[in-house]
Amino acid sequence: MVMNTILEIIIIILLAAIIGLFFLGLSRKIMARIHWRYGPPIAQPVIDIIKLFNQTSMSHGKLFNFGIIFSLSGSVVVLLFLPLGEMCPLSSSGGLLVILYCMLIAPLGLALSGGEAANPITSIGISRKFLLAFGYELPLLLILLTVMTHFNTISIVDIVNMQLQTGWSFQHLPLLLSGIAYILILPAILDLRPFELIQAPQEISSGPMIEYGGKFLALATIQHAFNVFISLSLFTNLFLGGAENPGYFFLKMLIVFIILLFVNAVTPRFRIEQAIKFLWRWPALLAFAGLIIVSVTG
Amino acid sequence: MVNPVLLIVIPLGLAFVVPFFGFISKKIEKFIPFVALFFNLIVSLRLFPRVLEQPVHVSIGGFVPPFGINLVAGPIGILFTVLIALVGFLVSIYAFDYIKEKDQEKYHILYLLLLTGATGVVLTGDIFNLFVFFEILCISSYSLVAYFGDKTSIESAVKYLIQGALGSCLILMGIGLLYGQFGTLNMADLAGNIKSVHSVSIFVPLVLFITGFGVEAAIFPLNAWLPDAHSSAPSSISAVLSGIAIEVGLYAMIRVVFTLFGASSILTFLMLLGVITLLIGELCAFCQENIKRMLAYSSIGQIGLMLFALSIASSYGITGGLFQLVSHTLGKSLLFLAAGYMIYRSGSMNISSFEGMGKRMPYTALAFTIGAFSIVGLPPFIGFPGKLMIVKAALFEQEMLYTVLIFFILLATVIEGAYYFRVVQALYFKEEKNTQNQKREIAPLSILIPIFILTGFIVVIGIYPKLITDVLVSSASELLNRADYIKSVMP
Amino acid sequence: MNHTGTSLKENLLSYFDDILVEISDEHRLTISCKKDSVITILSSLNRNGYNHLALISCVDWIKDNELELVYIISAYTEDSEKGKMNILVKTKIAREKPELLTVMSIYENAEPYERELHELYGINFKGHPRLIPLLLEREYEIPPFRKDFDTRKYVQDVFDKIPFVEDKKGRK
Amino acid sequence: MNLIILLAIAFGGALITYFLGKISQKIRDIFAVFISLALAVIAACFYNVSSREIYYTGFLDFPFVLRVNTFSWFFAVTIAVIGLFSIIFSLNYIRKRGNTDFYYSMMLLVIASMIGIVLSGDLVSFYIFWEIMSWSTFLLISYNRGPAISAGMKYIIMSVTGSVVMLVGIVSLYLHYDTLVYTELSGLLNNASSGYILFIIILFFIAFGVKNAIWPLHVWLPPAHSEAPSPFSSVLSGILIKIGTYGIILLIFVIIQINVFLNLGEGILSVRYIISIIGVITILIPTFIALLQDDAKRLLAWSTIAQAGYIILGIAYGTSESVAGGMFHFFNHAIFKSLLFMVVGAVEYRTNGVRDLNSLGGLIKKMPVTFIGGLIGICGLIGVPLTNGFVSKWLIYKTLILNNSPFLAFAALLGTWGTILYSYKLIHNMFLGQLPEKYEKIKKAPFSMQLPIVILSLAIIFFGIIPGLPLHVINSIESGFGMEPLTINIWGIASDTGTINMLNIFTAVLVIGIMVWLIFKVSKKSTVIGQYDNYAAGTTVPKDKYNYSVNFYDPLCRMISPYLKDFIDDFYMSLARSIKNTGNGIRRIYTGDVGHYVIYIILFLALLIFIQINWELW
Amino acid sequence: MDRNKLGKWLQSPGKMGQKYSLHALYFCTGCGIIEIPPTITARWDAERFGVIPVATPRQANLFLITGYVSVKTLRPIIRSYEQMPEPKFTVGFGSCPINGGMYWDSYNTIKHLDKYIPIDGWIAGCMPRPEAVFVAVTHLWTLIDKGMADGYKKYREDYHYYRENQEKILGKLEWPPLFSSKKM
Repeated sequence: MVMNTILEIIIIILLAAIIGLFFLGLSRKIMARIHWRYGPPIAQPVIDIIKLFNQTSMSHGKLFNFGIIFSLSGSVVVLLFLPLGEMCPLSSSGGLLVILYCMLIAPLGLALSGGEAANPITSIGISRKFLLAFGYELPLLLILLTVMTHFNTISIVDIVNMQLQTGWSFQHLPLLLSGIAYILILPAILDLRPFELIQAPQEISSGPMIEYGGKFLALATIQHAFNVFISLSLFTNLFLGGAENPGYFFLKMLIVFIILLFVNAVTPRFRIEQAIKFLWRWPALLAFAGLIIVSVTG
Repeated sequence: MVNPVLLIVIPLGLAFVVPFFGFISKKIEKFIPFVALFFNLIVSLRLFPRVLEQPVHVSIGGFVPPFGINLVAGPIGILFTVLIALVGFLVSIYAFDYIKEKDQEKYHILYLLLLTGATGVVLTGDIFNLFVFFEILCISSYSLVAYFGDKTSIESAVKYLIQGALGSCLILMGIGLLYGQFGTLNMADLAGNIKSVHSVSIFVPLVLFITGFGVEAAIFPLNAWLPDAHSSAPSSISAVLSGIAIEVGLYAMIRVVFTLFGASSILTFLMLLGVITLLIGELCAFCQENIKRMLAYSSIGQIGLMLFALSIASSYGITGGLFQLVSHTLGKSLLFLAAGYMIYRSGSMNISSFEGMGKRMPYTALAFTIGAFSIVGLPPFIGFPGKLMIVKAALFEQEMLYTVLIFFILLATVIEGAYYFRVVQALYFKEEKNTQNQKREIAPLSILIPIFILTGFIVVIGIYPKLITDVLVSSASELLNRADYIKSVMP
Repeated sequence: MNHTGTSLKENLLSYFDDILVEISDEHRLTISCKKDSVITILSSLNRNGYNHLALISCVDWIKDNELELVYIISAYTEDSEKGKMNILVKTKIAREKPELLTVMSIYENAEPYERELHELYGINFKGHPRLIPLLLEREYEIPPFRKDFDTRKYVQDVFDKIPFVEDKKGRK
Repeated sequence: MNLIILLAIAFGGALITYFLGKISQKIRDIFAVFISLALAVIAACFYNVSSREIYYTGFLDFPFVLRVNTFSWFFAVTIAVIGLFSIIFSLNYIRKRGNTDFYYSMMLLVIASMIGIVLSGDLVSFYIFWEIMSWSTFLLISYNRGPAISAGMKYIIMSVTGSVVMLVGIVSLYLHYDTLVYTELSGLLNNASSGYILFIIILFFIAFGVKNAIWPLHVWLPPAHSEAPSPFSSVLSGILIKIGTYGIILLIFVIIQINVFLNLGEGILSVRYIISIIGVITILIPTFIALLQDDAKRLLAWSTIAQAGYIILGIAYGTSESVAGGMFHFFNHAIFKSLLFMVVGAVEYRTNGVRDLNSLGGLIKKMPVTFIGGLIGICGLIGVPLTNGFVSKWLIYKTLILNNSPFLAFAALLGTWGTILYSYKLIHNMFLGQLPEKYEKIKKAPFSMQLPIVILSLAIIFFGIIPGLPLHVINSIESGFGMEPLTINIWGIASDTGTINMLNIFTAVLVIGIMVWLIFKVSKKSTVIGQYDNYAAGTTVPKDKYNYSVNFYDPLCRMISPYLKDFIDDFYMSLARSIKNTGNGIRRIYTGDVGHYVIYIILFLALLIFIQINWELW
Repeated sequence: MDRNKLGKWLQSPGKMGQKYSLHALYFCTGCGIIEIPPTITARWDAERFGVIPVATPRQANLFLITGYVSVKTLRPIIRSYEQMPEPKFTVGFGSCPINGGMYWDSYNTIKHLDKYIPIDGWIAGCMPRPEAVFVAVTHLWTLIDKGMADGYKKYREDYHYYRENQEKILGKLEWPPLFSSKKM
C-alpha cells in the first residue's frame, strides 16, 4: 500500500510541475497574442529555469536559503492533499482546513527570505503580499465555509465524490454565488494583473524577489507554477466537479485560467487600498450571501 | 479573686497619681500608663475564661442591683476591655518616643482618663453610670485632640467639643425622660419595664440616645467632627480615637438599642444609615491628599460597615459586625501608628511626601501595607474573614434589599482598595523626590514593638480566625436575647 | 510701446542713477547696471510684482576679459500685459576672480542656477549656503564653459591616457 | 508526598528567597531556581494520582480541601514549568535592576498562589489563593515604576471588583447548599432554577472574565503586559490569563455539569451561544487592534487577548472536540506566548529597553538563537501545520463547521489571518531588514535566556508533531467531566468526520524539504554577501537610512484605525472620573463651619421624630 | 525544432539556456533607450528571442548599454554590472559607447566604454533600429555557442585593471572591490 502512495506522490508532483510550467508558458503566449505579437515559445519557462540553474547567485545568509526551500516544500506539500482524479495520497491525514493552513507556508517562507534580504523594497513587497492575502482571505474563508457547510464535511475527497453523484456544485444557488466570488478573487491568489501588486516590476521591481539570483529565482518560478496549479485545481475540485479523468480535469483548469488571462491582459494594476476595498466589497458580499443561504436552508 | 471593678479603679487612681510621680522625676511619668494598662490587660485576660460561662456581676457598695451601681462583665464587655487594654498598652509604648514635649503630664493623665472612660462605658450596667464614663471619655478626647496647641488642632478640638457636648446633653435628656417614667437607672430593670417602643414616651428617649451616641460613633450626618479631630490630633491619640473611641460609641448605641429598648424596626433605618455612611466615607477618602484625613474618612466608612452588619439582627450579622470591629481596631490603629511615624520622619502629611518611603523605612512601610491590605479585606489578613462573614450575614436574609446593599458595600470596598493601593504604590514604586536623606533609618525600638505586635495579630487572626470567633458568638447571643440578660442581672 | 514697460522704465530711472534701461521690443526690457546694485534692482522688481526668476545665464567676453551675468525676470500675474513682460538685468564682472553676492535672499530658486554657474564658469557666489558641484563628476582647473578651456586637449590628456585593458595586461 | 507539603514548599520558598536575598544574590538565585524546579518535579509526579485531603482549619468552619486529578495536574504542571522557565530567564534580566529580592519573592508567590488555586478543592481556598495571586501580581506589575504604576492600579481595581463579585457568588452558593467542596457541590445545582444558575454564571463569569481578559473586561491587559518586566509578563500572559480559563472550566464542567450548562436557554439565546459570541468578539477586535500597535509587548498583549478568545470559544461551545481544542490551545498558548515574551525580553535586554518596532531591525545577524525561538513561536501562534497551535485550532474549527455554526468559524478563521499579519510584523521589524548602526556591536542573548527559549521552541515542535500526548491527558480530563472522549492516536485525531495525522504531514514535509534542499545544494554554490551589497537602483546603500519597515501595514491601518478606537477603555475612564467627581461633590458637605454640623445633628433628630409621628414606622 | 538543434540542446543545456532566455536589465543609460520599447512590444517582439526586460540586475544576464555614457552614469553602470550574476553579457548600443561617437571630444562623456567594463557585442549606428538589435542578439547566440562571449570571465581575471581604470575616471568608488585582487 505504501509503495503505490509513493508512486502516486511522484506522479502528482511531476504532473503538477509539467502542467504548472505549461500554464505559465501558455499564459505568456496568450498575453503576447493579445498584444498582437508573436510571443515566446511555450517552453520558455523551462528554458528560463535551466538558464537560472546555470547562473551563479548571491545569497544573504542561511535564512535566505531556508526561506525559499520552506516556501517551495510548503507548496509541494499542499499539492499532496489535493485529489487529482482518484489519486489523493495524503487526503486521509488532513482535510480542507489543512490545505488552507498549508497554503499559508509558501508566502511565509518567501516573506522570511525576503526579509533577510535586508532591502526596503522587499519589506514593502512583503507587507503588500500579506495585505493582499488578508484581503482575499476574507471572501475565500466565506466561500470555503459555504462549501463545507453545504456538503457538511471538511474533507475535500468527500466533496469531490458528492459532486460526482449530484453533478457540479454550480447548480445550487449558494454555491453559484460563492463560485462567482471565487473567480473574482482568483486573480489575487494567482498574482495576475488587476492584483499583481506583489511583483509589480515597474513600481517595486519584483517586490520580495528583488534579491533572487540564479537558483533562487528558478525555485521561485517553480513555486509560482505549483501555486498556479494548486489554486486552479482547488477551484475545479470545489466547484467544477473535480476530475473524472485527468485530461478533462486539466481542460477545465485551462478554461478558467484563460478567462483570468483575458482579464489580466487588459486591466491596469490596483493600488493596495483599492485592492483591499474591492476584495472586501463585491466578492465578500456574494460569498456572505451564499453562506447565509446555506446556513438558512441548512 | 479578680474583681472587674479593678479594671476601672486602678487606671483612674493611677491617672491622678501621675503628677505626684512628676515631682520625683519627669521621666517616670511615661511609664505609668504603661503599667496601668498592662495591669488592665492581665486582669481582663484572667477574667476571660470565667466570663465565657456566665457574666460576672459586681454591685458597688453592696446595694442590690436595681438601686446601686453595678458592673456587668459579659462576653462583649470583656471583649471590648481586652481590645481597649491591648491597643491602649501598645499606644502607650508608642508614646515613649513619640511624645517629646517637656511637660507630658497633661498627656498621660488625659490618656489614662480616656481609657478608663472607655472601659467604664463598656462594663457598666447602669445607664447613668454609662453617661458618666461616656462623658469622661469624650472630655479627655476633646482636650487630647488639642494637645499640640497649634491653631488647627485647637479649632478642630473646639468643633469636636461643641458637637460632643450637644450629643451628651441629648443623652442626658433621654436618661432624664426614662428615669422620670420608670424611676430606675439600672439597665436590666429598665429593659424589664419597657414593653414596646411604639408609645411616644418610649420612642423619644430611643431617638435621643441614638443621636447622642451617634455623634460619638460618627454616623453619617453626625460625624462632621471626625476628619478634623483625627487629622490634627497627635498620631498616637488619633490611633486610640479611631481604634477605640468611635467603637465604644457604637457599642453604647448598640447596647442601648438592643438590650435597653429591644427595638427591631428601627434597625432597617440604621442599616440604610450604615450603608450611606460607608459610601460617603469611602468617596470622601478617595479624593484626599492628606494621609491622616484619608485614614479618618476611611474610619467613617468602616464604622458605616460595622453599623450595617450589627443592624442585621441575626447572630451571623452581629458576629460579622463584631469581627469587623476587631479587625478595624487592630488595622486602623496600626495604620495610624505607622503613618504617624512616617509623617514624623518625612515632615509633611500629604501622600506625595510618602514616595520612596519603602526604601527609607522598610519595616514601617511593610506594616502600613499589611494594615492597608487587611482593611481592604484581602485574604491572608484579618479583614477578609470579616468581609466574608458580613456578606454571609447579608445574603442569609434572602431579601432583595440585602443583595442590593451588598453590591453597594462591595463597590465601596473597591473604592477603598483604590485609595489604599495608591498609597502603597507611592510607598514602594515611586522615586524619592528630595534625595538628600536617602539613608535607611530604622525606627526606634519603642515605635517598632507596637507595630510588629499589631501586624502579628492581624496576620495570625487572619489565618486562624477561630481564636476570637467563639467569643464573638457568645457576645452576639448576649446582645440578641435580651430576656436572659435581664434575668441574670435582676435577682 | 506698451505703457507698462515705459512706466516701469520711468520709475526705475527715477530711483537708480547709473543704470541704462532700454526697451528692445514689445515685451522685453533690459537693464544693465553695476555689480553691486544688482541686489537692490532685483528686490525692487520683486516688490512690484516681478516675482519669478526664470534663469541666470552667463556670457564669457574673453576679449574684454569680463563675464556678463544675465538675470531673466518675469511675473506670475493674471493681467496679461504685465505677465508677458520679460526683464533682463545684465551686469559685468571681472574674469580673473569672479565674485558676486547671491540673490537667493530675493529669489529662492536661484540656488541651482548659481551652483551651475559656479561649477561651469567658476563664479564664486558669496553667501550661498551650498556651493557644491551640481552636474559634473570630476574636478577641472579651468571651468569647462570658459572659452579658454580646450576640450580636445583635455580629452587627450584624460581619456586617451587611460590604457585599454589588453595593452595594460600585455605590457605588465 | 501529599499536597500540603507542595504548597508549603511553594509559599515557604517565596518567603525564604526574600530573606536569602539579604545575604547574597547568588544563593538567592540558585535557591529560586531550585524551588521552582522542585515545584515542577513534584507537580509532575502527581500524574494520574487523584487524591483528596481535607483539613478543618479554624477558618470560620469552612473545610480547607486540597485535591488533585488529571484536570488540576494538567494546569499545575503548565504553571510550574512556565514559572521555572521564566525564573531562569529572569536570572540575567533582573540582575542589573533595583530590589531584586522583592521581584523573586513576588514571582515565587504568584506561582505558588496559582498552584494553590489549581490544587484547591473548595471555593473558599480557591478564593483565598485567587486574592493572594491578584495582589502579588499587582505588586509585580507596578515593579517597573513610571507608567507601570497606572497599569498596576488599573489591574488591581478590575481584579478586586471581579473577586468581590465572585465572593458574593461563593457566599450565595454556600448559603443555598451549605457546602463549597467541589465534589459535593457538583451534583446539587442540577435541580436549581435556571434563573439562579444564570445569576451564578454571570457573577463567576465577571470574575473569570476580568482575569481572562474577555472582551469587555480586557482593558487592564495591554498596559499591564507592556509595563510589567518581561519575564513576569511571560508568566502573566502565559499562565495567569489561563487561571481565568481554569475557573470557567471549573464553573461549567465541575460545578454546573456540562449537560445542565448546555440546555440553559434555547437556540440563539442559549448561554453557550452567547459566551461563544463573546469569545468570537474577543478574537476579532483585539486582533485588529494588535495590527496597529508599534510597541512589541503591547502587540503581544493584544494578541494574548485574541488567543484567550479562542480558548473561551472552544470551551463554551460545549462539544467534546471543541473543549479538547480549547484546553489544548490553553496549553499551547502558554508555551508559545511565554516564548514570544522571552524573545522580546531578550531583545529588550540587549538593546537596553528598546521595544519600539519601528527602530529595531536586522537583529538576526546578532541574535540568531533568539530569532529561531521567535520564528517557531510565531509559527505556533499562527498555527503552521507542524506546530502545536495548528492541532488545537483545527479541533475548534472542525466542530464549529460540522455543528453548523459557520459564522463563528468564519470570525475565528479571520482572527487567525489577523494573527499571521501581526506576528509576521513582530518578527520582521525586530529581526529582519537592515541592522541599524547603533546595534552593530550588541552580543547574543546570555545562556540563561537562551536555555528557556530553546526548550520552549522544541516543545512547540514536539507537541506539534506528537499531539497525542497532551490530547491523551485532555481525554482523561474530559472523561472525568463525563463527556465522551475523542478517538485519538499518538500522531493526531482519527475520528470519522475528519482526521489529521501529523506523522504523514511531518514525513511529507521532511522528504520534500530534503528533496528541495538537495536541488538547492546541487546547483551552483552561491556567494554570501552582506547587507550593504544590495540593489539600490545603481547607487550604494545609504547607512541607517534604508529601513522601510516603519509602520508595516500602513494602508490597512489607515483603513481600519478609525473604527477601532477603544471605546471600552474610555467608558471605564469616564466611570472612574465620575466617581472622583461625586467624591469631590460629597466632600462639600463637611463645610468646616461648626454651625452647619450642629444643624445637621438637630435635623437628624427632627427627621427621626417626624418619620415616627407621620408613618408610625417603628 | 530540428534534430541537430535538439542534439545541441541535450549536450550543453547551459549554453542553450543562456542563448534562448536573455533577460535584459531594464536600465536606461543614454539616448538609445527610446529604441527599446518598440523592440520589446508588439511591432518587433523581442520576446520571441527570449529577451525579456527585467527590473533588477540580480535577475538579468544581458546588459544593454544604449547611447552615450556620461561620466556620472558610468558609476551606476559599473555598480549594476557588478551586481549581475556570473554568465552575463553586455551589448554596446550605438557608436557613442564604441569610441565616444559624436561626443568624441566632450569632456563629460566616456569614450571607449570597454576600458571600464567588458563589452561582448557592439551595434554600430547612431541609434540602430530594432532589427539591428535582433541581429546583435542572434550574433550573441553564435558567440555564446563558440564560447567567445566571455566578457564576464575577462572582468573576473583582469578585475584589478578594470578597477584601476574606473578609479582613474571616477575617483574613489564607495563599494568594496568585487573580487579580492589575487594578482598585484
